[in-house]
Amino acid sequence: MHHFMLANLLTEPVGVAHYMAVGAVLFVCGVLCMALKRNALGVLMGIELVLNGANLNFIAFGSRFLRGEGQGLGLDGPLMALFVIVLAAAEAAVALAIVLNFYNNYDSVDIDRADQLQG
Amino acid sequence: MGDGIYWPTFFFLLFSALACGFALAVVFSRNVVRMAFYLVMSLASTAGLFFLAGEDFVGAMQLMIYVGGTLVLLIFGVMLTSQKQFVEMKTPAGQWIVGLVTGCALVALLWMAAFETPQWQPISRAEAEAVAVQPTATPIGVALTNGRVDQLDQPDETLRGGMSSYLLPFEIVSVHLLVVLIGAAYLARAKRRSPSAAAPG
Amino acid sequence: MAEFLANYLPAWLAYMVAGAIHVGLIINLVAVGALVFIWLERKISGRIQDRLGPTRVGGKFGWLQTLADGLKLLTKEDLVPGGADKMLFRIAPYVSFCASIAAFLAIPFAGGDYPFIVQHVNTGVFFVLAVLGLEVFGVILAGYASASKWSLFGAMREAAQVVSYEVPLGLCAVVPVMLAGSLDLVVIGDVQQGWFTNWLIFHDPATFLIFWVYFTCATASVNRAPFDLAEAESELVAGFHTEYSGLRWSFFFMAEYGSMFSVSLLASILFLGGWNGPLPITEWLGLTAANGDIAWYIGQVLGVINVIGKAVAGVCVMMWIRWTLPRLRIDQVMATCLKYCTPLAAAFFLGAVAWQWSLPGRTFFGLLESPAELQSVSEGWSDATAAATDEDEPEASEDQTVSSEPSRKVAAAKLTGAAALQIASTNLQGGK
Amino acid sequence: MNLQTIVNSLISDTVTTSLPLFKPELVLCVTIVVLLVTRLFPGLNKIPPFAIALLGGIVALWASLPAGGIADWAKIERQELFTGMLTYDAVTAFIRVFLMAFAVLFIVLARLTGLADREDGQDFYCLAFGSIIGMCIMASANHLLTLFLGVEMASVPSYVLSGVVKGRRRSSEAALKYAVYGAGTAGVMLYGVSLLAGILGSAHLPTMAQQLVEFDIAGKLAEGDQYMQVLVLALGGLMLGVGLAFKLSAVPFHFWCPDVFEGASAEVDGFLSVASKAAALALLVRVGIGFGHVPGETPESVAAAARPTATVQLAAAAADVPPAVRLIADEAPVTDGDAETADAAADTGPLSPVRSFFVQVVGIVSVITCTFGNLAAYGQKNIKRMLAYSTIAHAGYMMMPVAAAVALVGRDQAAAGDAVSSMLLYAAFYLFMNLGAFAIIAFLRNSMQSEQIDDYAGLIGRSPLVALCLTGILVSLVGIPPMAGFIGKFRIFQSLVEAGGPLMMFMLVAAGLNTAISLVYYLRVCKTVCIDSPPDTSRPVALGFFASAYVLALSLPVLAFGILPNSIAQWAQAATAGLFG
Repeated sequence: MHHFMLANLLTEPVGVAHYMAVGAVLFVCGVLCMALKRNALGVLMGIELVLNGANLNFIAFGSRFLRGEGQGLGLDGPLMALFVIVLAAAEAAVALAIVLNFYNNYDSVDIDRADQLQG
Repeated sequence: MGDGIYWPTFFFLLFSALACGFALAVVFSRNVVRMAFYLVMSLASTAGLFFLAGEDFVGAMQLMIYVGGTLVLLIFGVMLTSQKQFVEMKTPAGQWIVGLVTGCALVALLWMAAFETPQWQPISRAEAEAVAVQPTATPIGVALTNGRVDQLDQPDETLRGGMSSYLLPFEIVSVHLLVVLIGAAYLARAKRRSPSAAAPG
Repeated sequence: MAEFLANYLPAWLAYMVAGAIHVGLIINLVAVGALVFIWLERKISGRIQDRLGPTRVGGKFGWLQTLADGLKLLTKEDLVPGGADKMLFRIAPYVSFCASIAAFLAIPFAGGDYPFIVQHVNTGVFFVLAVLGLEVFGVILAGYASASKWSLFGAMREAAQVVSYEVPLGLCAVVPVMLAGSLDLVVIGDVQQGWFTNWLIFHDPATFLIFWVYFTCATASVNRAPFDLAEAESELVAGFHTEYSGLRWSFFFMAEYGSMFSVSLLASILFLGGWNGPLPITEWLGLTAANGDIAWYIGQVLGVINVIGKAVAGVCVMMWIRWTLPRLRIDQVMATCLKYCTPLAAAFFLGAVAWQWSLPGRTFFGLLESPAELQSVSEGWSDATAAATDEDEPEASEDQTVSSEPSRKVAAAKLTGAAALQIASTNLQGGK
Repeated sequence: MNLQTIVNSLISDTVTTSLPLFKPELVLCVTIVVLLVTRLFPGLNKIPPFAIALLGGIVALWASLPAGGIADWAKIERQELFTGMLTYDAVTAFIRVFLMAFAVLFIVLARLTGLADREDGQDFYCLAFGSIIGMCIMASANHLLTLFLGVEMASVPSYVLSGVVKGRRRSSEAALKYAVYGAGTAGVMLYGVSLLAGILGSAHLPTMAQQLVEFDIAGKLAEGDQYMQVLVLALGGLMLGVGLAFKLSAVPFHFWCPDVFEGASAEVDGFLSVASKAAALALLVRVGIGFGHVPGETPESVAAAARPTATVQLAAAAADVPPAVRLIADEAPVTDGDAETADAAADTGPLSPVRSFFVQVVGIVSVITCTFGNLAAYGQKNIKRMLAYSTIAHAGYMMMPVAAAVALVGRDQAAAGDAVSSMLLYAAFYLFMNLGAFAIIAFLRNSMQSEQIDDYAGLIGRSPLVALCLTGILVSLVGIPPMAGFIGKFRIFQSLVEAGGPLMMFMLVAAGLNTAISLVYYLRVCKTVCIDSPPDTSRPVALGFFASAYVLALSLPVLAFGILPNSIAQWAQAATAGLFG
């Protein structure tokens, strides 16, 4: 068992686990946003948080400062993070266009108003 | 440098507190504009964490594309739709409780998993200080154009074979961006014809 | 600096003191810069309009006028509109100001082995461009939080404009990066040593032309006339800062002048030789590290004067433009970006590549030999293209490839966003 | 070996090996660019976009055919393209031919129904092609990045496609739901991907499988205090599964499907239900093989190596030292005589825990998906909504052989290949059945402005051809002989029997019961179409010549393959023969 000691909180380096802990918070916050927000744009913001939680993981797994040389994902980490950033931009552009289209048709961005399709 | 404060850890704590704090603020804020602002702060702090992990290039990209591009886009969307009744929307309390309980459980699980996996634990301070600072853009650029500089210093031979170059994703993503651009433009622009003529379906 | 201080102080205190000094210097630079620039702007505008400009406060040239204005602003009441989102309204100026200042963190003022720079970032160009792009958030938040339609319109225009103009701006910045083979601003500055013929603006016809594209885009991205649609006082009262007064209002102004200064600094480092004067005077006078610390220090200070002088000249040109050209319409602004600047930047980028490919090691002026630093890069370039299996020099070719590729993607990603924004904004114009 | 040589070898590898095998995708990319460029220039914009798109699609289809002709699947060897980003084998090639053929049929359909009108035709074709490129990448993904990239590239344009009729409220609602749920599940999937990459230290699927062997799940579980690492692995796998389940519209991530299908236009429904699903199934196969099978591993070698390695593993685990790299194939030479003992020994390979996890999750999800889809299809009044639930049910059917294949990998690789081939075969039939059904719905919508099942009453009197074709397709969807659907289902059941075991038997029973359940609602539509009397307000249904030809061209194969399935079944079998090796 490896415990995070409060005693050496400031004098020792952090590890991948600490980054993952932050990533987990971002991820869960994002999931909660997706689940709880009624505003479509709020949901999109949740998605951005989720993607960033994953990105933080990728960066942590790839970083030489956190795991030492030659360990972990290596360059794959930052490269995947880079691609995720670009793909997220693309996704956000389309999602936003769709939300605006919805807004034009419904005069609302309330996800719960999207209820014409039920059966 | 002695045994004093290890500054990267100090800044890690600072940035992670900011990132997590603002992420929570996004969840708990009801005003969508403030949510957007908190999100900006959270993602900018994440970029700070990237810098701390030694990934300057990705950090700068995060600031440039994500914070400077994607989120401006989102905020733009917020403003286009910011009528009074949508700025603040309430979620029923029952959903909140269920969501929070599940969320806390998931965080606890992920934290336990992170802190109990041996290979994810911190290296010692001496080791961390011995890690050489290298340019970050060069290896990434080479990997995007078909080569891996880290292939040579990977001690584990089984892992060496799996070090792919990222030429294909890099090129194909440009096609993707083009297609997505067409799609977004198609949806966002005004209709070209009268509505009566079209509308099959 | 921290290492130097650590001889006299405990390590942690040394870091803090060094940090404080750096930050203090930068804030000073921005604040004093703003002070000077506002005075300069009044003088320049006055002269352009055949007036004298301020003459009273502080002697013949009225050089204390800004200080007097600043004191007046300090005493003004800090108003917050009734319907405003108070928290965002209060925070917005600081967001703008912080982003504007943060860009200076990675801008070197003198190069060499011990550059004058707050934090040596090896992806400096991207860092500066990225941080400059964050200033827009302050404006957007201000525009929304003011609860005023003028402010909101100003903010929306700013959002569309700034995000769009970052695309050509990034494309232009890539050219010096490609020629120098590094994203590091210190390296880019240092390769331009020697005569002014070594400046990257004079490297080849394409770089000469792309400098002007850069300057246009920089003017637009810091929201200056003729692209100052966000404040457009003839139509939007004062745009995004309509509702601001007093100190908060002055923060916006400091941010604006700070950004003008930083894009001009960037222009001078990327294209105009940075801290290297037109003639290699420091070398003639022997002000180099080889002749001792003091000589080196004087040389560096000369470099600082050089780079700041060029940047101030850039700012003056922006002012000159402001008082000369009429303001564009929003659709003209967007068309300038997407229809002209972006394709031109891409074409000149290809032009620079072609030059480097066909005439490696040559510069524009009478096809001189380019400086040694640039030559090594161009040799690496031809290595990579010929796919030669030369064992000695893998480094240079790597650097070469680095520079252009990732930024191309950035440009593409930004373009996606920008175009969507533009479409959305045109929709808005139609809808209103 | 220095860096320069590495770079040079990689470049030559890309140009000589990878790009020629990537031709169909390249053709589509070029078509997209050509479509955009012709719009820009005054002279060129007279060329109808449909012609360019059709030409591009046909060239891509031609380029995707195997070198030695359509029947020449067995000669294709497994290869890694682009230094491990993609894998190219006969299954990839088969799915790619499938997708390209679908692309051609789809753009023809969109043209015939008028969905891709003249002004915005370029946009529509570009989106469809962009999505198809993403699906090709999904089908050949060999790396976690290409996996995610493929899913994104396939999904994002299809969000727009589902909202392609801009002014309609339902259409925009469908697009919104699809985009929000799709982006959300993609995010969760990415997080799972990051966990998997982090714990296994690689993002390249075959390398990850090797790392999994080293990871020694059984040993870690036995050890007790290391279960957290296994938990991370399982969590990552499940989150990856969320994204896959969304693309497959498997329960519990199916909720978008009926709404999106009802809101989007019928042509796009065909796109989502056929192409998108086939790509997702191919990706499921890739993931199943990627994590459940080390290249070069055979049951015989595992059985031979089982005893020594087990002790090594235990010793290593006890000493808390990562076990040395073991290339199993090198340790034990393959001998034919061992085959029977390997069969008897069941699945003992080091990856068997991964396989059983995969099989159980996929198996149970497939049963639930199938049952849910069929039960919910009852009582639907809108034909698109009913077919949406039918699509969910069929996703369940088609997931079953994938589970069976992974269950068989450790015992009998030829049978595992056969199981995958039954999935491919069903997917091929499904193309004709579902695209045909949605094409008919689209044509009927154009002529009678309705998609309600009740309005189809007495269709036989108004348009006998369409009614007969629709009936044939529905009968085939149930899986009644002599239609193609029967052959497909039969082969799937066969692979389940082959795999054996209680779970497979349970799946078999569930699938059988489901077929019986589905009979009722499909035949109810057939009855409405053929027997019920038409309502008084009925208008004549007139399909043009091309539309009728198109419907016939899709319906006839459903019957033809039902009677003579041999050629296509042989292709599928040949394509999967070398899948595991």
